[in-house]
Amino acid sequence: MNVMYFAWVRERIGVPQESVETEAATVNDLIAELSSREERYAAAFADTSALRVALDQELSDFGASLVGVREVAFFPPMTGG
Amino acid sequence: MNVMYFAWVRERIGVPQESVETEAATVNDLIAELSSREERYAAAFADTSALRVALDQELSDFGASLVGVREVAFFPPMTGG
Amino acid sequence: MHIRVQPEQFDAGAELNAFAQGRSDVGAVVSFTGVVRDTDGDLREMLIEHYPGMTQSAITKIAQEAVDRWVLADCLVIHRYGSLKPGEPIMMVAAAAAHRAASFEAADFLMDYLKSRAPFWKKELTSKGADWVAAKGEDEDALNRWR
Amino acid sequence: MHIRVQPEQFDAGAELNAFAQGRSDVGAVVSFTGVVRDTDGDLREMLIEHYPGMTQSAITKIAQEAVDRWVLADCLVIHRYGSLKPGEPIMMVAAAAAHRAASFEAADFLMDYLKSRAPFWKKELTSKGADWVAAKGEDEDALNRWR
Repeated sequence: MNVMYFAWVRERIGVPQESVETEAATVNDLIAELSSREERYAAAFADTSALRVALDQELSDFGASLVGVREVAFFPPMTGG
Repeated sequence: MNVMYFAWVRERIGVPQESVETEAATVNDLIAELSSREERYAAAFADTSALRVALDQELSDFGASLVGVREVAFFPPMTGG
Repeated sequence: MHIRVQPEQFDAGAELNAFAQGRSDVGAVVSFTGVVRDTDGDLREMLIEHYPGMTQSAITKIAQEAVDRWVLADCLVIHRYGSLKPGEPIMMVAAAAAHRAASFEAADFLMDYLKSRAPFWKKELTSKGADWVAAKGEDEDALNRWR
Repeated sequence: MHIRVQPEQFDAGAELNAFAQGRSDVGAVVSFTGVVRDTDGDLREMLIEHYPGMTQSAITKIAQEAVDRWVLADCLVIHRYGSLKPGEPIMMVAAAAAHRAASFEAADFLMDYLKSRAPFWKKELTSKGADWVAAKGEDEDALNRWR
């Protein structure tokens, strides 16, 4: 699964994207798994209310299933316009 | 007193402006006086709900006093923009 | 505040670019351009009459109210009169502010008031003859949004 | 529908002029231009990051909703990414319709959704360092106007 990070999430985790081997069933499970691996993930994911997630390039939510998903992206609320 | 007419009011009365000698106290009085003079005025002023009036280049109303007024303009509702 | 009443064509894009340039407090610019529409394909000409003595002062009053109410950095109003062809710009407004809400609301306000309170009258010439454009009740109603 | 996501500067006036030309059903064009603001006089650069795989499709979805909902003749969205200087345009939208209410509402809607639903993130570089621009609660609230 391709996992991408943008803006300060990217800076905190230190890479723009990475390939992750996981059996996580939901976005929340993936966050828990990554956070348990290394402190930089735990720091980035500490407050999910300050985060947004997209699954295969569509905005989604943290309870969503990862079945069939190829790309997960984490980022702060958007500030375009 | 200078009296001006715009759009279809001008067309119905037949002149864009004219000098009018009058003792009319209000706009309504002026309308009554002009309407009694000639049919073209009566036709133009028949339905004042379809008209607007400006006194010295400020929108006003038909009950307004003409004391000190130098220019009266009659026209249909504006359609700019 | 920039206000122009003129018979000549104008270039809306060039006006937009020239407007509110070089001001560091401007983050948002909204423009509106009104265009001579010819939905039925039968419009030959639009004639716009105005009340020269009143036009500039009426527009200035409306624009000043917008600037005061939304703390605009600047605003622009251009309105033509005379003979216009289908597809030509009739008028434009622009409002520049720090943030988008103010620029949108101010431009919308300017349009509502110019439509019903600036002394212009439109006449359309088609193959069927010449007709004065009638004011719409909804245009007068639109003013209630700002009271 | 015209949608462009690009690092290059663009000319808002030229884009406005090119947009919705030659359509006899267009009577009203509203444009919004977002500009890099430098109120404190201390901004060196604005960096805009985006999510390339998602940006075009997210904007297309928003623009299509505007076109359907307000029966627009056309709409335009341009958004930059990369390094921008104070005073430069960040993005613009334009909406063309028969009447002014539709063009105003559609442009306002486009801005509200682009602000909170298109994957862009702004970072400001000043003499004090680099800071990601925080989303405002009011930007999320603004979306409720359209539900």
